[in-house]
Amino acid sequence: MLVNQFLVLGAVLFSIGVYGVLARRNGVLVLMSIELILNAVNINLVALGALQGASGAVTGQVFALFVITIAAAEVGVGLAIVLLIYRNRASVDLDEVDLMKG
Amino acid sequence: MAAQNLVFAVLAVVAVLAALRVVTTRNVVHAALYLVAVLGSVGALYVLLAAEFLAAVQVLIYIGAIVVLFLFGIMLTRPTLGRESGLDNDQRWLAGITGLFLFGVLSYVLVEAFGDERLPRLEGLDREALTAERGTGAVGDAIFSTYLVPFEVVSVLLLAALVGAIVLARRE
Amino acid sequence: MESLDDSALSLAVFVPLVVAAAMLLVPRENETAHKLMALGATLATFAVGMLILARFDYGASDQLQFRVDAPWIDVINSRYLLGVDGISLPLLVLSMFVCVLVVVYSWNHFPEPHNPKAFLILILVLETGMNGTFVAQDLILFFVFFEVVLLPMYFMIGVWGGEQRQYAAIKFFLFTLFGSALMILSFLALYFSGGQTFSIQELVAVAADNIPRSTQLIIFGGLFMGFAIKVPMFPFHTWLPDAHTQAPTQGSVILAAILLKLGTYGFIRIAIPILPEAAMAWAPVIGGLAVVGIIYGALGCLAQSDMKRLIAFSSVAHMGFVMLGIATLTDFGINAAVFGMVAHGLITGMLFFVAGSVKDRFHTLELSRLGGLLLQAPRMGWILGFCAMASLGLPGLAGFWGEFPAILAAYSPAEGLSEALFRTYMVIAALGTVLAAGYLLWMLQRAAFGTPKPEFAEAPIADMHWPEYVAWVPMLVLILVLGIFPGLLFGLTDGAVGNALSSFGAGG
Amino acid sequence: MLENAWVIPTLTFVSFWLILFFGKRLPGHGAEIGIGALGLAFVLSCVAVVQWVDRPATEVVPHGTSEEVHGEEEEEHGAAGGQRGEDRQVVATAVETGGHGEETPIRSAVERNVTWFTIGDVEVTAGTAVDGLTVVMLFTVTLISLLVHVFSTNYMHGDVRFTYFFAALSLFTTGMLLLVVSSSTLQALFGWELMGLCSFMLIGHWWEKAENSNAAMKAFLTTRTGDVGLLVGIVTLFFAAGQTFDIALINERALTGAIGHTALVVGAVGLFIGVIGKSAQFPLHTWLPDAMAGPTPVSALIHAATMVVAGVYLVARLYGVFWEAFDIGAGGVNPIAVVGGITVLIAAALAFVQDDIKKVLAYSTVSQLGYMVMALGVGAWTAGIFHLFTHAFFKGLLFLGAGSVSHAVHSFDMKADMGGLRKYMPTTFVTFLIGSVALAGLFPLAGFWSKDEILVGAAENGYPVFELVGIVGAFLTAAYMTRCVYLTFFGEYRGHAHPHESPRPITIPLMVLAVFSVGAGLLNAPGVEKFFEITENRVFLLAGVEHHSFEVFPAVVSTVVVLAAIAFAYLLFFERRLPRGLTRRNALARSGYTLLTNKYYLDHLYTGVIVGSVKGAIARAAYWFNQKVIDGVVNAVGIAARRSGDWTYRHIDQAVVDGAVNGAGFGAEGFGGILRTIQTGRVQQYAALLFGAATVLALGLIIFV
Repeated sequence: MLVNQFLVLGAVLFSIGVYGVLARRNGVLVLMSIELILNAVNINLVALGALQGASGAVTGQVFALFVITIAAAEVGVGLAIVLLIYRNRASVDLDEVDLMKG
Repeated sequence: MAAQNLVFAVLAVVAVLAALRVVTTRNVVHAALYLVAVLGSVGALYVLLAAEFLAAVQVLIYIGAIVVLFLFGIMLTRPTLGRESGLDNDQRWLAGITGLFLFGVLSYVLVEAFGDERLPRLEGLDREALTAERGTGAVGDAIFSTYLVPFEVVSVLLLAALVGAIVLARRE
Repeated sequence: MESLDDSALSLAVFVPLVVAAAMLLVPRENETAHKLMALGATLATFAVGMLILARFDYGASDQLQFRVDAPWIDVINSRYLLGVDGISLPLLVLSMFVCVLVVVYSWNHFPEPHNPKAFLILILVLETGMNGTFVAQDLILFFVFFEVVLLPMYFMIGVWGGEQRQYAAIKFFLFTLFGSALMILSFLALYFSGGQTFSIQELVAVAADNIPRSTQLIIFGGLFMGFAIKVPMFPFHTWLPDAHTQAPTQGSVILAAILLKLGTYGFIRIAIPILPEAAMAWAPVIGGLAVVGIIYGALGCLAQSDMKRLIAFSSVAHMGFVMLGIATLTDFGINAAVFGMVAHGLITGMLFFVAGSVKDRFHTLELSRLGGLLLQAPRMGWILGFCAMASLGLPGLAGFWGEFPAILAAYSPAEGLSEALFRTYMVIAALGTVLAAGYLLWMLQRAAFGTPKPEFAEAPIADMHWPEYVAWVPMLVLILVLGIFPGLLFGLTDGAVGNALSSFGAGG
Repeated sequence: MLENAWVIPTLTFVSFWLILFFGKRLPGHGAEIGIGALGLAFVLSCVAVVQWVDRPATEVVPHGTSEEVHGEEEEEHGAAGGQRGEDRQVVATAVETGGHGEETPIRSAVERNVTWFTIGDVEVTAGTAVDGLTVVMLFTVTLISLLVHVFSTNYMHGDVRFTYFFAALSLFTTGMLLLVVSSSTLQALFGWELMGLCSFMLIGHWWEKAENSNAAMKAFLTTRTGDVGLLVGIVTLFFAAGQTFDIALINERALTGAIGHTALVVGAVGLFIGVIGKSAQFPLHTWLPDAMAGPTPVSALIHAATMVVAGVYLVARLYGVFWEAFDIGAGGVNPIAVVGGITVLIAAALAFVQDDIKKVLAYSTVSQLGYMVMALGVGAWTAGIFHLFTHAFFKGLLFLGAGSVSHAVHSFDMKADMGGLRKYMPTTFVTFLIGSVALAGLFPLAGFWSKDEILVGAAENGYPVFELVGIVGAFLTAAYMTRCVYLTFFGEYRGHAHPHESPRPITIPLMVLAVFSVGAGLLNAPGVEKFFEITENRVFLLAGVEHHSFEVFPAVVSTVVVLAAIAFAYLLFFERRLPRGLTRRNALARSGYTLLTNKYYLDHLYTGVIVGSVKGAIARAAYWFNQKVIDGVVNAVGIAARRSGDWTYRHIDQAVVDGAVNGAGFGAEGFGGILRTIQTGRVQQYAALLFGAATVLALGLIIFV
């Protein structure tokens, strides 16, 4: 199997994730798209790890694990924030959240 | 050899289509379910790359915990059931263009860099050597030896995120 | 006593900072505690100064004494180098002396909004910055202290200033920052071309010969910008009148007495010894700007209606004389410059003190509304007269020894400088003294002589009270003593100046 | 006393501080400290004079022009102590000026220096150098100052700042004494400027009124303008004479040709500009008449006897420099003499048209100063100094007399408030008369001897033009003094106060000065030559300055001229005010009148043309010229400076320089505004920008790297 197969797949998922983050209005959907991006990264990690032979594979997997845990933490906090936005504005539409306007 | 490529192709197609649906569907719950599909196919890919522990964790944590969390999130923010209008904002086309442009650049770079490198063949090794070498045991050893400090840091991070989430979402 | 020797300078620099930190803990209400701590800090520093003065080996006033050499930032090979010699000692002692008097003066003279805690802390931080600049022998250390001085002065003008204090404070800050940005570039250029070191002593030894002349000129240009803005020299002076008119009295006194000297000190300590060829090339330009500064400052004074702004422009003129002294690159010139710095510090410091007291009593410094000060507050009137006389360079008072040797030096500058050009500078500078007499006496006539305007005729104007006496008498005595016995200071600075000019080998 | 002459200036300096701090509390409000100090100083000066007179004349100086004298001193071969003449052997040193070459042993100056400070390798010294000239000046200054102190105790009685006045007087005397004894030009500059300060304080004594402080400022600024030249002169001579301020050394080097000619000329011109400013010579004299705004004792002390002659003293002290620079020995014309001459004439003319008694005396002082400067200019060194010496007495007497008169009638205006005061104030009248006659230069009195010597000196040294100027000056002086005396003391009393003789503290100084005005002249009378002997010093011997003792013919000429002047002035008043002239029964006038009538037809054209024109057009023109042009120029410079100050401040400073600075500030703000539109606050747009930029960067990286 070509390593590029996995890397290109990762790139596709990554691009779709980016599209999702930029285009989606709903806070939760944006978080989901972030999950997509993180998965793309994981694929790359594991694939390149595998390419390096045994020790590389282990490193790849360990890092993928760390990414997953961080993703979990991130989703936890992200959703808490989205919940707060919802509670203050009764909607999760990100377009309205522009308090930081210059 | 061909079987692996075939399995990969199937999984890749499923993952890509599901991902596309996640970002384009009008129904938030559907998006979550499509996410499950993507995560499942990625987990399968890990198995293909001989990273079973990771596949297990992927399925267990990602699909089991994170997507469920999303569902809770969706439930709590009570969107209108069924199809929602206008989930995308006005800069959809700009996002699309950036996505494609990004994909173009990434793929060009990857093809340029890793042209035809092949993954090492695994069939030769027997099962025990494989698991001892890169299986769950090896990963476990690695975590608690060379990567002990990052492991502790990540645990602290999780704790902090936990406390943070609680504080944020607390109802006065 | 040996241990005391090498820690003396560090004490001199950091005692005010330590006490300032301690004052942070004391609550704002009990002001007397703050005043006592501030006074204690300045007096302690002054005591250290006196100790240094006592133990200073006057014979070897050209070598650096009380040397401190400790590792500081190793990666860029910048060391915690301190040392004091004939040139920096008088300025160091002057800075300590003025700070003590300023704290005494502000015993019950705190400007609006009334916050003695913050005000005194800022004064102490200022003192640390000033003392540090005068003793730093490492370019980076010098730069750090050079910038430390900026912040407290910005707040002093910005918070306690007059009506347009924001504009003046920001202008002061940006102007000096712009200068020091160019200065740090030159320091870096020196670092890289001068053999990877920031120590001034090593740079003096090594830099002169292995930096090609063209780069020397550019580096000197950067240093010139940094120091000229601080002096201030002619085209970069517009921040000074604004800063002075808006600053509170104490701020103006410190600004005039010490901060202006950082620029000229920088020229003498850093720019000239390290880059002699460039100094030689730049000297006519500096001389020209200095002389224009003298005339321009005088004309500026003639056009003023506000007393403080007039005094500010007069210090532009005075620093013109100091810079003319430096531009001649001769023994006379640099000695005159150092003496001029000390004398100007004392005299203009006094003028601002008096202006501050007049503002406290009359709440205005508009010369058209003032008048008859000699009738209402005779002692203060006479002190204003005394300082005006000292400021216009009357022989017998300190001001004269700042100007006369500079004119003397301008007659025959170092070899390589065109004598005709410097002699024209000399004549113009001599004319400057007449203009100085003109605007100062004109100010004195309008403020002190004549009868008080009806507006203040019956206002209860109190003559001087004790904080003013205690703050002013030492300065007046010093102005008189230095005027009659200039040898006190020339003896001290002469050796060090010879050393600084050794790279020229110029007689002059 | 010669060695520690520095005691005298310190004495008055200490008295200044004592009066300043303790004056108010003393019963006499500080006056007694001042008088005590000055009395002591006067006594010390007398001791110095006596010590100097019987100082053995040991130093031998070869008499001749500077070129061929090689400069280092001859060793003293045992000339007989004391007597100067008998054993002088004639050394045939050929001298172009035709002077008889001979080795004249003189008294050497007593110099005592201490190092003041060192810069580089130059050690600047300060100290005292006492020689004949110094001793004479010490004596004059302390005497006049003492008398003025006594005079002011009564004159200034009840003044609001009595103590301050005496403090300023002491400080002023310190300044003058410091100048007189100083051995270095830099130290002299100290005394010079200290006097400038005190004259500022004293002229502006009653500074409540604006015109007083204006006058004070004008005096200070004009002298200060002169001082620019002085500064340049001192600096030039410092470097030219091999980095030394020492006067004796500078003179020595100037005379032995060690200083380049151009440097010498620049130095001399610089110094002379300072002298013009200080001694109120032609272009810068406008401040002296205005300085009469100060109290009269001040005018007497400062603007008659001491400060204004400081300039003349400086020229005399540094005579070697001037002698070489302007080549005085060669006769013809030189700047000093020209300026002196012009000042003599225009000042004398101006004195005619003044109504204020002090203004008349002020212009007469300017004119007499012109005389002294002209004397020095024509090479008559001793005559100039002698005139300075005598002038101090009779001009001090005249000013104090004017003070006494004004004290009685409370005004200075001769025409309006005076006249016929001889009946009410006999002593003041007699002393004032003696003073004016001495000033005019009639036979037995001081003015005659000194003025005559100047005329002789001018004639002998090849300056005939200036001799004529001297004679015309004498004529005019006599004329306006007669007018002044006439208007003040003769005729009927026009004022409405009831004048009475001034009390004793005022009249005593008048009498003392009167005695000196009479006796001082005899000091250098033909047989005596004492003054010349005292003031003989190295400089003018080295330079080959010729001293010409008294000659009868010029003396007769000047006496006739002065008598004619008095007669004409008297005749003039008589003629115009016919009735009043007749009623005056006065012996002197009648005899002058009869003398004139029989020469009347011969001189009618002369009086009509010269006296008429001088009194009429030229005087008024001079006055107009003086007030409008010179004062105009001075004021114009002030206003121009003010206006150019305004213009430069408003346009260059605010608009251009500040504009650029503020411009930078506003520019930054504007650009900031543009950038603000990108901050929409919507997170996703930021993300879009982020990713877009990242990809563009990546692309760039790929293509170029």
